[in-house]
Amino acid sequence: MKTSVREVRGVSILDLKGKITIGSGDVQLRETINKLVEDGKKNILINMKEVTTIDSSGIGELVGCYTSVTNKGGKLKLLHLPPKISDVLTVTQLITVFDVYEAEPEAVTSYGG
Amino acid sequence: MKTSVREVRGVSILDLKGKITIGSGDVQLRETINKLVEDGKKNILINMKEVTTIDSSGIGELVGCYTSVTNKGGKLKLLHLPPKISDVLTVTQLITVFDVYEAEPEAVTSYGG
Amino acid sequence: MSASKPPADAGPVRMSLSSRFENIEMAQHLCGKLLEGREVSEETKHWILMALREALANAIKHGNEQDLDKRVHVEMRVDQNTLEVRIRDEGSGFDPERVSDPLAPENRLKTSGRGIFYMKTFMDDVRFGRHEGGGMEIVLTKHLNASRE
Amino acid sequence: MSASKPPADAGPVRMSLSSRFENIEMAQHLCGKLLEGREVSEETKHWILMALREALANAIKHGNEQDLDKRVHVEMRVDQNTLEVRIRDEGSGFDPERVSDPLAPENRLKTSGRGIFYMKTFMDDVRFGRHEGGGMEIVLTKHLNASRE
Ligand SMILES: Nc1ncnc2c1ncn2[C@@H]1O[C@H](COP(=O)(O)OP(=O)(O)O)[C@@H](O)[C@H]1O
Ligand SMILES: Nc1ncnc2c1ncn2[C@@H]1O[C@H](COP(=O)(O)OP(=O)(O)O)[C@@H](O)[C@H]1O
Repeated sequence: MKTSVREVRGVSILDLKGKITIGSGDVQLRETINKLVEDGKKNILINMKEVTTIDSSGIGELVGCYTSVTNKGGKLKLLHLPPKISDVLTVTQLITVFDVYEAEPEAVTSYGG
Repeated sequence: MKTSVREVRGVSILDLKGKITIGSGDVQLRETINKLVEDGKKNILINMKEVTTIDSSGIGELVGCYTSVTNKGGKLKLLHLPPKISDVLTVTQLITVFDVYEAEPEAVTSYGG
Repeated sequence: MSASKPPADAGPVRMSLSSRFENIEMAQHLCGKLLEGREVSEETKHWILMALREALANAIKHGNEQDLDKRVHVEMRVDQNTLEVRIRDEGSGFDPERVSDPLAPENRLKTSGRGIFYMKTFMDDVRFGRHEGGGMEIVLTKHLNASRE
Repeated sequence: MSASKPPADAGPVRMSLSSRFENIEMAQHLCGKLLEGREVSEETKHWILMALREALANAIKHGNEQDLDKRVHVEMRVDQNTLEVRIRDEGSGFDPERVSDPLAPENRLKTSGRGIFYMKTFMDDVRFGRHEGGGMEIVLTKHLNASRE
């Protein structure tokens, strides 16, 4: 998986690319989010547009990131969820946990910055 | 493998498509050629343009067809040989056995019909 | 032509892999090939391969504990339009009855515990057993033409 | 991203197939996957897969004589940029010294007898042996980055 972070009007947008699967991408996701949290970022938006595959480990990491950001008083939201990843979140009743956006400007505005 | 036969100015052109490999296409090639020979066809041109794969069984059948057509006083020639199949014929010193053409009109004319 | 129709049953294909997550894709790739030319939508195929990934990940992680001396054994076959994949590890096994429900409110936000649930969601049948040679064996079944959702 | 670089050596991948020619492509497909991300041109990969096809065809045809109760066993690994594929059948074996030369003038127009020659042409090394479990074992070797002709 490739990750890169952009700052847009007070929101840290994390663009992910590739696979978030066991042994490849799962730990990397957690580390990237942890670093943002350590740097004091509170508004975090994960752009999933180019995520090609996710498995239960990747979903687990996503949930773990959500919890750690929330625990620090931040907000973790999702952008451009591919349909199959949306399905995977839906069947485990996680889709309602996350705020999911289909357009970046709308997502950025939602943080109320 | 798919085969179809066209008649062009006294030449039977056999268009092959797909694989000529063991258990799939090798026997079919032989049977198609045998039928042409039985029907009294002497000028046979095999168009290899859309042959995707060949193996030693396919090469063996090609050689067998060459022999049986020649033995009946006919001529079997090849058209549009893909580079990799040409390589396979070359390393087993078969490329000189066959008359190979790169253009159909030229190939048809070569039979002197 | 290119993709020659596979026969009704070309016999089981067996493979074994060393206990590395990188190898999961090898088995997925082979399963994809086995499904080629079958009556199965890309969608269904995707979910089958995800279930297979989960089973393999468990065999490598929980079963063999990533011990490179232990292998994961996979047997796949399509017979009468039913795909059956058996995944066996060389670990000490577990009791599937005691796996907790990932949908229970107290588990909903856990960072693990969804693998078996996904297998059950995406396949028609998931059975657990102990293999005679030791280790856990999971059998995933999917009826191919019935499942074009 | 999409194709994650494979590690130097992810351990041997083993597979076994029933003795049908249709199954040749399963092994080719897996070998192609094993070579993914390696330093190997499409051209070289093509010839490797052709050599593999020849070895499998022989194992199925001459070794197992298409007996569906007999299997073909394949082990593949890439280690230090060298691909090694072992193909074993459950037949009675043969003496590779006694295989005739397809380039000899009297053999040039024969309808068979080129398989082993192609394997030797396209691989760096082809070894024949009897496997302890019975049957013939052929070991095909190719040095990957050396062979970009
Ligand atoms: N092959 C296996 N060998 C041993 N234990 C296993 C195996 N597969 C699953 N388990 C057990 O079942 C539990 C639930 O598995 P799963 O639903 O895939 O979630 P996760 O792998 O995220 O824990 C695992 O935590 C493990 O204790
Ligand atoms: N796995 C095998 N088991 C038994 N005999 C074999 C095997 N592989 C090859 N042979 C023998 O070697 C001969 C030459 O093989 P090959 O060069 O592949 O040509 P072909 O298969 O067209 O005869 C075969 O005809 C067969 O007698």
